[in-house]
Amino acid sequence: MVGSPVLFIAVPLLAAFLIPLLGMVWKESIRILPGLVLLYMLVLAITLLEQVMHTGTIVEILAGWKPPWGINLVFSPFTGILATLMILMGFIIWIYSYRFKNVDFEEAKKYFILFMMLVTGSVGIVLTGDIFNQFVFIEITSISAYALTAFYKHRDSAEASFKYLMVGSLSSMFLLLAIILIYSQLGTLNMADIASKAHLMKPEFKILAVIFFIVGLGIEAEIFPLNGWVPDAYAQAPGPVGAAFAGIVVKAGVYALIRIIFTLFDVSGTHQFLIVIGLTTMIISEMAAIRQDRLKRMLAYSSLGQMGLVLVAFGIGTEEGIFAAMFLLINHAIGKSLLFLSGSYLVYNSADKYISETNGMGKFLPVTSFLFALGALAVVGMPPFSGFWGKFFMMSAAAHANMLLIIALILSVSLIELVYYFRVINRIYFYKKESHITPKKPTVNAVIAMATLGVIILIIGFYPDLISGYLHQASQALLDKGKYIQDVLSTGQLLTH
Amino acid sequence: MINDKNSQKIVDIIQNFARQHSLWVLAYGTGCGAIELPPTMTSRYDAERLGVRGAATPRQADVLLITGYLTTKTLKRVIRVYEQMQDPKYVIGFGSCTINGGMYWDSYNTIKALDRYMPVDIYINGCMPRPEAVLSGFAKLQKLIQAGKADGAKKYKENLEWYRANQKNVIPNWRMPEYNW
Amino acid sequence: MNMIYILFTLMFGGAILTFLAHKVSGLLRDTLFVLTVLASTVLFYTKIHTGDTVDFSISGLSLQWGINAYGRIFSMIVLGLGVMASFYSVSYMKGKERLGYFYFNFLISLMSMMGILMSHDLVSFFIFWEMMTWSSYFIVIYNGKNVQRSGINYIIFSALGAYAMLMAIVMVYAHTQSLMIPDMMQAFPFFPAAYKIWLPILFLTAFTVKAAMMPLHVWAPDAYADSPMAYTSVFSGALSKMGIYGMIMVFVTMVNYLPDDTWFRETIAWLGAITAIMATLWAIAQDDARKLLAWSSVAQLGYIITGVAVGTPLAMLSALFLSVMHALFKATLFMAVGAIEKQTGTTKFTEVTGLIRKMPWTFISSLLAIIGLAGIPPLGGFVGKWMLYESLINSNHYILVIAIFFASTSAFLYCYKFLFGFFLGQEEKEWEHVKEAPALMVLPMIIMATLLLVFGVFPGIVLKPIDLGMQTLGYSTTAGTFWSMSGLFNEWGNQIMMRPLAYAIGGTFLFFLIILTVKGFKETRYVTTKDISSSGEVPLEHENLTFSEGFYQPFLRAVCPVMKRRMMTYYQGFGQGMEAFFDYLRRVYSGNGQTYAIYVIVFVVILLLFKNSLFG
Amino acid sequence: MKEILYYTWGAIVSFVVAFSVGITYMGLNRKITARVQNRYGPPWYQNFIDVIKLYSKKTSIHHGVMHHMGPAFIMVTAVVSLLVIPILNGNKFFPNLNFQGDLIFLLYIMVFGPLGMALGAGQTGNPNSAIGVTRGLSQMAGFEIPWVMALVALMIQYKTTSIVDLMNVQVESGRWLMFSSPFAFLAAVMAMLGMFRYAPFDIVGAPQELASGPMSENGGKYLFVMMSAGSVFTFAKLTLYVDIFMGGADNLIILVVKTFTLYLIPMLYGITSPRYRTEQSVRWFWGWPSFFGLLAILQAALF
Repeated sequence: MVGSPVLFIAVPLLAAFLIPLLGMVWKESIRILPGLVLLYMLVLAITLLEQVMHTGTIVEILAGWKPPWGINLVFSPFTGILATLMILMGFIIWIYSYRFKNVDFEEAKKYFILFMMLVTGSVGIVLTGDIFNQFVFIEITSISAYALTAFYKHRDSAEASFKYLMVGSLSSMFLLLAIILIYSQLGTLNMADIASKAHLMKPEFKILAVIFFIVGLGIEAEIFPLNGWVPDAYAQAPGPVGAAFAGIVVKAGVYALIRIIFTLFDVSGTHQFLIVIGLTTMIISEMAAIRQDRLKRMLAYSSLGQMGLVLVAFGIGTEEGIFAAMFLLINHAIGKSLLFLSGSYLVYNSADKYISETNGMGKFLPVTSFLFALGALAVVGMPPFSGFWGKFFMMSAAAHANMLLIIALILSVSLIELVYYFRVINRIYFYKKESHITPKKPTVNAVIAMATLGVIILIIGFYPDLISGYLHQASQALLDKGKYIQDVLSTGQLLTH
Repeated sequence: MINDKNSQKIVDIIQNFARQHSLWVLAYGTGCGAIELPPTMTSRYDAERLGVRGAATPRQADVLLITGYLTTKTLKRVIRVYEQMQDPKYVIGFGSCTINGGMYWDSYNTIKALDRYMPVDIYINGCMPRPEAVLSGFAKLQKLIQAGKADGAKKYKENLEWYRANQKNVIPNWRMPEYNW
Repeated sequence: MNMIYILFTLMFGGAILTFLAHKVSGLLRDTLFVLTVLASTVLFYTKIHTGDTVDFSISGLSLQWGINAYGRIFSMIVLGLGVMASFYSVSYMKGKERLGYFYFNFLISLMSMMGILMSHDLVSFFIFWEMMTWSSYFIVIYNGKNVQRSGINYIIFSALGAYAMLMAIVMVYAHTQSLMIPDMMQAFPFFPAAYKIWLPILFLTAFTVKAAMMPLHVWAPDAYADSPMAYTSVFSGALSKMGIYGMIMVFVTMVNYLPDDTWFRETIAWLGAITAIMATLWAIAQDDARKLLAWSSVAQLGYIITGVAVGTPLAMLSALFLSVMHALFKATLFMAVGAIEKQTGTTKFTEVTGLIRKMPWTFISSLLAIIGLAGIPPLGGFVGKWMLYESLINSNHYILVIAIFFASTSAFLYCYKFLFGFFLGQEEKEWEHVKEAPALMVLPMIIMATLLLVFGVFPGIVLKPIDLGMQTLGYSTTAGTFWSMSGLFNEWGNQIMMRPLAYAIGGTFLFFLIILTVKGFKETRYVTTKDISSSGEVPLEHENLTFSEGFYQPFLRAVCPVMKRRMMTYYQGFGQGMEAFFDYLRRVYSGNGQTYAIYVIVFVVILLLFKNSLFG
Repeated sequence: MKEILYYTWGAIVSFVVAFSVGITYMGLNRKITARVQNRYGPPWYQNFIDVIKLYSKKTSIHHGVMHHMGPAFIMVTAVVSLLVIPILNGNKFFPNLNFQGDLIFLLYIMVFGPLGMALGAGQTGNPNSAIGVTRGLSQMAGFEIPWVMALVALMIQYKTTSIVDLMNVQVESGRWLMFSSPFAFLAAVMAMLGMFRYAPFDIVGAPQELASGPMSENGGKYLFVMMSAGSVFTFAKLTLYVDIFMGGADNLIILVVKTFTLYLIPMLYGITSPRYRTEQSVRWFWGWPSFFGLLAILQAALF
């Protein structure tokens, strides 16, 4: 046993607090420490995941209070995979941003503290089994995200951050409302307990709670009318932070939403709602993406579209659908992060980050451009890269559920996606460089980070079996609500004995 | 057999007959004489019954008809056209101007005697010669051909240097391909 | 390890090695490239036999690769052209940039074409299909000309087709729980009625995009014209045939089982014929050889599509035969254009004239190819066209045969334009220095032109594998019936009637050529093209009197009513309309934080208002 | 071997017959034209003289290999179509190479020669030649439509692509196809006007305008071969029409009568017509003649 799930939260939180202290002793340590912590967490996550796959869900109880009352962490195949993914992304983004703000110690310190908080919060959202605890983690994540958005202290980034804050506080409000509703009705905050008692709630309260949850979590999960903050935040935040948003934060939001819908309440119509809202998100944001002339905004909108697709896949609700959604989630995390990471080097020295300023970068930044193209191909879903499998599994799941019209819609939206990504690739490789742009060579650690992502894309593309076994278990775990309740609650019983 | 003199004679007779009765005319309408050709060719005088017929290009033509005075400028083109024609070829000088300059006898840029520049087989006198005269000219040419005496082209080849000298004398910028017969 | 795995490993590994070798040395790169193509060809023909299969599974999808006799017909095109084009491109691409990139994509597209032919299941079919698309796309934009136009057009239409196919595949998968193509074939008659209509339509969308059929053809002329000629020969010759490959499968396995397939067949056949006519007219209007050949490719594919759609055994035979022939002659012609481009730097008819004496071998091979294209006996094109007409008449497609014939007659116009524009006309001082292309470029052309002649006289060489392939598709053998019945072929499929005619043609030609040569041999002289009968005027050295501007103006004036409307403008209008619409919609994201807050509130209100209908 | 000799002999005989008949027709054309224009006109054998004269020209020039071979190409078309088209009913006297599918073969071989010659014309570098060729090809795209429509109508009506079969049909029923398929005949005859390139469709080689177009650089022996080919081809085409529409012929005299009657149509139409521009002529062929062609196909398909 390397450790227990609680370390996923304790260690990075501790590290976040240690960073300024250690920084006083040895300046370089503020850079190294997060990496060490994340590496440890990654090893831990992978070992735990292996274990979970064979022996079943690990439920850890904090502070000795047994489940219905105490806080517990659930490391099931489903949450485990998400946590592992987030930690992996966190680690890669750490590699990428190792030299970030190299000269400025204070800034770097802030960055790494906030980054660790972000990872902690996101992992916490996924692992926790307590609904109020989840709220707390959401707040941790959000606050560090606000701060990271405004990191550059420009006018624009402050504005973006403020928008995020505005909408985010609304989100907290609604979340809190929902939690209050539940607590007043059921007197419990434990997810498993709520799930087992949900039928006792009055239906109108239940629906109200679901609606508030959808709104509150929807803001984090970036569903359509609630995602106005996304493009600004993604575009104004530093490149690695954008990647972290796409690869970590959104995933946590989606997880929370899915958990509410799949496990907590069995309100009818939520699956259809997911599909409708996912499709709307996808269509509108892809349409917006094609009209963007700034690279990062385009990537942000595209990210919204992808998340919409993931929601649709979850909304199908079958085991296949969830499997496909997980696949899409992983692909999006890897592909979009790669795009953000490499894209921010492509427009490194330009003030406005216009797409036209990537012209001709293929000649000057061959590796970065190649990886960007690879990421774009993966995100678009070109075989034999990883994105294709996700899309294919999603399609076949939808077809099994007899949702042919949805497939057609998704495919036509994919066409739009394809167009704007290929436009950028064309610009990178076949246009003449704008004279006022001086390309910036990526640092070694950045190249390593991006190349790792590229290799993962290729490996999954050529050998999807690598993860599909885990994903099948994960999707079964999500669907098997009874087992979740039993796992959590029985752990409590065990302790009492 | 082919080299046999008698058979060669027969072949010559047939060939001359054919050449004589099939005259494809390239009418070089230089001067006012060109106006006499339409009546010659059309219903009234109908030169086609003699086998005379218009040719479109020098490559296909047998007879070059110089209808009237020649300026030095047109002379160059006429020489070019003549040199592009295929053997056997004949030249008919048409009207007084080709013989001695006619009414342009003292013009500074008109050719007075055509046969100083190209070998003329038949001159048709008159200013203008009437279609009857033209027809009689063709008949005369046919007789010459039958007799094998219409050998202007041969003369041109033999005395090329003399002709060239005369031609270059009046044509200032001589930029022409070599004559390759 | 199975030979099929080795084949793909070889091609894929070769591609990567070639890409890497580019950094090391040019010679190594070229050698690796050619060796990869050669080795895989040899491997395919010696070690992989018809009927070999290999099973494996990815993520619980069981897949199968293998080769059948039908795939072998097309593998002939792919590998044959691949070998020719690889030799050609080594010489053609010499001294250009980004060769590693080019060769990599070249090999990947060859590999994916082989993959398409060897996929027995729909998923690997789709994967290879998409790989073929992007690898060819990357070559289309290789020259960097019109990237956003031709490249994006190509990728949009390809993706449109590919997504249609993906949709069809998941429909099949959801319904039969199997991805095997044979399973699909067997299950198709029992599909629900709506599936029976939609599946062929979706599949055909994918395949007709690659085969450049009428409403979906707009990408083709630009894409063919803008990619390097070394690849266009493969692109137009082999890659477009993948569309035909798929179409034939759809017609054989699906359309045959439609309750009423006549309208379906007629629609596609007519679309093919209209493609042929319109593309021919547009080819006539072009002044650039690349464009001309590109449109001509579209037109030729139109005939093939018609043949496929009519679908009688003879029509299918002709479509397959024409596919092989088209691959040969169009590849030769594109290579010839490439050779001219390499030697003179331009491909415009209005700029280059009179190359016949400078590039005689290129001229001879393109002459043969043009004769094949025009369908004049005794070259291969005639056999195919003859079978097409015969089949159309036998299957009572009266107007269709006129349409095809019109296209094929008008094709003479651009055929002549091609030969005249480059090789004939006045020989200019400007092009005096031009020399024959390097041997490595000329040889493939000569070989293919010779093959065209051989296949024209002995079509049986090609017809027999085609016949085997058609038997795989469920046709009864055509060998005994059609070949001998038609009177043109003997039982071996060779042109028996053509032999005396060929003697007659050859004899007459020789006899009169001898007369022309011997008669007055000494008095016959060669004169230059400056020595022409132009009203006694001598053209100066720099005066080019060749007629090349507005070459077919009168004809185009006669047909201008049908050429007024271009498909492209409609698509452009649609695209612009869509973008404007997107732009309008995009303003939902106003960039104003207050608006976003309002959205949240409104969303909540809406959810609360409709909560019963949503979650009731 | 014996067979080859037999066929060669047949070919030579047919060639001589076709040549003499064709060239006489062309001479008669000139004579009749002259009479219509109220002239006396040349003798009927004038074209013989012209041909001999062209042959006895001493020198000639060419602009390259293609130009040199051009007339031979067109001769191939003339001779091969003569060999494929049955001259008399039942292949009497003139051995023939016809086969099932020869109609389609003919359609293509009839293009072979003009295209080959066009290449030769192109090599001369004379702009007039190239212009003439483009006009000729455009016009060909025009008249091939009604012509093919007529042929297709016959093919589908009698389920054959062989000329001999069509002839047999007429011999057996005793009815000429000209009467049983009148629209096909009309369309074909209108197409024939274009095929003969007499006025109003003589824009290809209009002497006053293009200096005889594709032939403008040909003289002497080249023109000789082309003229002979033209006369042979004239005869071949007329024979084809007689075979298809007018029941063929049992002996040469009937053939000559029939072909000459047919020949009068383009000749007289030509004498009395001015000249069409290219696009006008192309559109003309796609107008009424094609309409008749369609009617012919309808007739064949429905009845």
